[in-house]
Amino acid sequence: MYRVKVYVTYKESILDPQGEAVKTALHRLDYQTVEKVTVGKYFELNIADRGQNIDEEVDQMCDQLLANVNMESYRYEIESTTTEG
Amino acid sequence: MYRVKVYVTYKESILDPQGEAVKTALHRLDYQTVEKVTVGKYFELNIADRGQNIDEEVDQMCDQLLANVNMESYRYEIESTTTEG
Amino acid sequence: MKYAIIRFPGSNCDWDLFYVLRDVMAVTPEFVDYRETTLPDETAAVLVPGGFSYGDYLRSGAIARFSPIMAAVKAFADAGHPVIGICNGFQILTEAGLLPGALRKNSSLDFICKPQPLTVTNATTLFTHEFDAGETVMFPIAHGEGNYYCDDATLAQLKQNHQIAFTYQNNPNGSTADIAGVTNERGNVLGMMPHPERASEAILGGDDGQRLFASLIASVTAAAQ
Amino acid sequence: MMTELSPAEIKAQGLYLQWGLSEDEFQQVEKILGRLPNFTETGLFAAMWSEHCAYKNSKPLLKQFKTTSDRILQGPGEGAGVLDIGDGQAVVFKAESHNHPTAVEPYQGAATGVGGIVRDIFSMGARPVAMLDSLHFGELDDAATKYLVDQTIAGIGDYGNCMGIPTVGGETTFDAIFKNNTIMNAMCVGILNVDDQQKGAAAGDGNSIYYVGAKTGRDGIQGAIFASAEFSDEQESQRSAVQVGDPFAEKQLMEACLELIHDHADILVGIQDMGAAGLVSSSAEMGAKAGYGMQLDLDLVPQRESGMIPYELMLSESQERMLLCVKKGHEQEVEALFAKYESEAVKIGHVTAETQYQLFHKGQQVADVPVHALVDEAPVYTQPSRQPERLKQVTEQFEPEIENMNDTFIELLEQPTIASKHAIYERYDSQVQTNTVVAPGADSAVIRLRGTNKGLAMTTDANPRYMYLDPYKGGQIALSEAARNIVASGAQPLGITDCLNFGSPEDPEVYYELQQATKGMAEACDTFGTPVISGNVSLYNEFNKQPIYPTPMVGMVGLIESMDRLTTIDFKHTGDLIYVIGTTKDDFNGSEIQKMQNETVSGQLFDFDLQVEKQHQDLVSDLIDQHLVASAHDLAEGGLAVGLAESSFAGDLGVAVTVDLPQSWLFAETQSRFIVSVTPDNQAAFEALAGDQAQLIGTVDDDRFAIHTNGQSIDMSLADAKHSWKEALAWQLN
Ligand SMILES: Nc1ncnc2c1ncn2[C@@H]1O[C@H](COP(=O)(O)OP(=O)(O)O)[C@@H](O)[C@H]1O
Ligand SMILES: [Mg+2]
Repeated sequence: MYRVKVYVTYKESILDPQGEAVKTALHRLDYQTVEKVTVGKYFELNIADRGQNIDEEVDQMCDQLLANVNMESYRYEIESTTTEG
Repeated sequence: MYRVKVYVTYKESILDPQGEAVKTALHRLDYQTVEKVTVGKYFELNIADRGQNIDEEVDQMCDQLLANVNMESYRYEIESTTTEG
Repeated sequence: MKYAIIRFPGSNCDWDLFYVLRDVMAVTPEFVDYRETTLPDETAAVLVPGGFSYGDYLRSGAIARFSPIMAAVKAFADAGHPVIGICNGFQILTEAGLLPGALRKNSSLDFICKPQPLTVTNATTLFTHEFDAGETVMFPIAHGEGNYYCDDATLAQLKQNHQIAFTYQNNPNGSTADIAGVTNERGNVLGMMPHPERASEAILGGDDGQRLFASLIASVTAAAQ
Repeated sequence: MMTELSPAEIKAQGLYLQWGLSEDEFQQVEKILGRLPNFTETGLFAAMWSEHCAYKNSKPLLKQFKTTSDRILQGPGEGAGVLDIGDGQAVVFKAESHNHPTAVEPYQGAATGVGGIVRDIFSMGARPVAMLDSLHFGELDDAATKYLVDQTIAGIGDYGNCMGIPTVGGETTFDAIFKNNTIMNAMCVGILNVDDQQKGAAAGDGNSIYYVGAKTGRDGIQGAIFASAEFSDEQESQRSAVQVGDPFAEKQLMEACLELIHDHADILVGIQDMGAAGLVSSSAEMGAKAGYGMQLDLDLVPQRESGMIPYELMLSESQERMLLCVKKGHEQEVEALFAKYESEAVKIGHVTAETQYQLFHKGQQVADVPVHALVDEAPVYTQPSRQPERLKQVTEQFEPEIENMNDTFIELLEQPTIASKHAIYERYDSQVQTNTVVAPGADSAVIRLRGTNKGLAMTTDANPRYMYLDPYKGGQIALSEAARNIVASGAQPLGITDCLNFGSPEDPEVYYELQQATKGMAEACDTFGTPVISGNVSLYNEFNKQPIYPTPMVGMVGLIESMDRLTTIDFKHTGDLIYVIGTTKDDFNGSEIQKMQNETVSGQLFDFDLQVEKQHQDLVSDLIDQHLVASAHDLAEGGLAVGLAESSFAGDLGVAVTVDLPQSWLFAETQSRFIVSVTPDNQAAFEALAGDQAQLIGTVDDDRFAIHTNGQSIDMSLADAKHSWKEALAWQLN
């Protein structure tokens, strides 16, 4: 089995209103050291190992569904576990 | 400066409607290998190094704001960069 | 001639559109289930209603766009027939690539429901020719993710091709260039966040929306002749 | 994971006490069964006999309420009450509290509160057409309260918006007393074709029991018990798992249930939602109501988590679930229908002729109790009652201190309880379904009844401050204010639902408040001819033994027989005459201005006369019948000055008013008053009908807002006043 972690965030150039809001809230709580906050989505997937090309498969899932590539970028980490899928 | 990554997900027993929806959608797109999906939040923070106890600081931020400890759990990674904050 | 209203799981402005078309505009609407693979015979226009398809749980419109019916909608649009997406419908059409850009969370991060003054930026489209260019119309908005985004190059194109149909006068959600509604390059697909179907009867506070439907009906009637 | 104690251990260790069953109650269970209850059975009784399910402390009080009218199709006792509105249609409504969950986890607590009340409505066969919410928060002076407010609003909005049910009204007040005890009440209104009306009953030996909707998890276990206990600092941590709402699943479930009810009425015997105390309360109630027993196989219950024990399965309050009783032999029809909506339908048991309630798990019988014992035999208590000291003291009327009328007026307009609530209601979709004729921001919301020339007006009202000073008169006033709002919009009151939000009934002073409030409400119901068709009781709203102000919420619905009666609060044209109906006195105790200047309310509440109230409402109704008023608005918090301002702001027109009153009286909250505007053409006819019940006080103006008194005047630009009122709350929420 694979354990896959996917991170989706807005592209650099896009204003992230959620990140701004979190930053302001942290400042209000007196965490003045916080200089920048980005908020994104985080997916954990358990994927059965069926001999597929797992990199390609995850890449496609991200492209098609998990991220909107017009405005978001993604990255992922794949970890193969011993348990058979 | 520190670069901090925070991952927030629902606790085990809490219903995750988003995760269910994404799993169903992936199945419909014929990714039958996907067995489980959890959807969480992902934060990237830049925090200035002011000699504070960074672990404690991040922990508190998570407790107070970034996660809702009634139903979410969190973990984080702290990376110290050379650039001065 | 039929006006096909596509229903996804979670659509909730489907009946609102139906009633306006049937009771106010006196044309024939027909619901089309998302699992269908073809549009009804004699479909003259496709309308994608508002709501929360699949709960909008990933991104609004992201899951709905893979529904079986979407291939037929795309083919219909590619053939030059009119397709309009309102609110969640707009989100679905952008996710499906039928319209440029994408919709983000409102800049306030809150859902906003209130009437909005809009400027009719292009009064020559299939959907807007009953308006006057530059005219102010009042349509309500009701969305949490209506903050239109496109990159600079796309924006330049939108402007050059007159694809911006409506703009907000008091940008409520942070949309790029105040965009409230855009068409595709060919002009036969319109997406807009504001709800014309909620502004089509005086008793509900205004009837500017009627002219959008009247434009559409006149366009398809003319095309049929 | 929970370990199941043996019957003897339960008794020895007193486990039932932790679950809220008293010593006496446990003995009663033992007597009913003729043996010691096992672990599961103890849990079933603890839940079913909790205040939340059994109303054991409030039943005697609720008996005072009028529950008859010639329109009633269903009174209290089902998911929601039903009133005939003609043309083969009925209106269905109910309100529910979700105070404790909202205090713990505001977003999900509020969201699931909405989800729960919506299920009550569609379980009757009705399509939900409107939501209202009544919210009472602490003062907006700390970040925690602001966050709580923000998340509560977000939760209500996200759930209702996604369901496609417009949230058309409600109320929001702020007072320190609610700091650790938020009040979140949600009301849902539905429309029913009379032929589709359902009951939550499981009858007919061998008929199938169906579980439909979301899977069961460990969420909200002991929710009903938890709602029947007080909060304190020490308890902060021991809270059962939060329930997460899934409005999309509920929307699918609703559509499936409505299709079943509408198109398959012949096979559906009964339907009920799984609310408080989840599976046990829905199934036991359905059996008991019909006079049947049932057998359920818990292994068949769809489960989200592994290793759940019967106790957990029966008491879980996972959301978005319903229970159906379906005629034997029609299983496939039901399963196919739910599959169409991608919603699960699983047969988990069947109805039995003997009235035993029997549960099986992993091949073992885990409960065998008489169904009526669970549902109908909970003890009923009349608690000792004692008049609180504060109500005995004779005090003087509060007299506001006013240096500058303009400043005081602006300060009042900026009080969060008075300021515009647009920052709240704009986060709700108030227009989906395209029937909203009067959106939030007026006295009552109004929706049209499509296909007819009729409309429904609806409002929620509670005034905790009046209640605190005098629960009896306060109860009368809460109802009167609701009726006043309904009448001002051109409707006739049809009936009410209520949520009784109080402290612990075991505190004699709180019990006294409950008695007095319900007595006042009951009398007012008689006066207005409005039966109580449904409601909810939320007790134990206390923090560290400090109860909230008594807060009975009244949700009232009225019928507009013909839409040409529709009347709105906004001034229509410059030069129209402004009249005030009713007299104004120096009534300041419990008022907004007392609260503003003293930070709290005190003293004896002012006089109130139900008969005068009724007379004035009847007059307004007659004036509307004769089409003699251009606008009508009731006077409530903030008095005449604020009432005039609200009609001004709504119409964007000013006033030029002169009253022969002391300056401070502009802020007095004397009840039973309205302001109406009248076009000059109608002056003679209006005055002939109104006689001396109405006084001409001025005219509608353009852009000045001026009220002259015996002392100083309020005199300012309309725009300045409106700006203060409109932006104050948004600003304080930030
Ligand atoms: N929580 C809320 N949700 C929806 N609408 C609200 C809420 N709070 C207040 N409103 C709306 O704001 C307006 C003013 O409320 P309120 O001052 O309580 O009115 P009134 O005193 O006439 O009963 C009403 O239209 C009411 O429906
Ligand atoms: Mg009012």
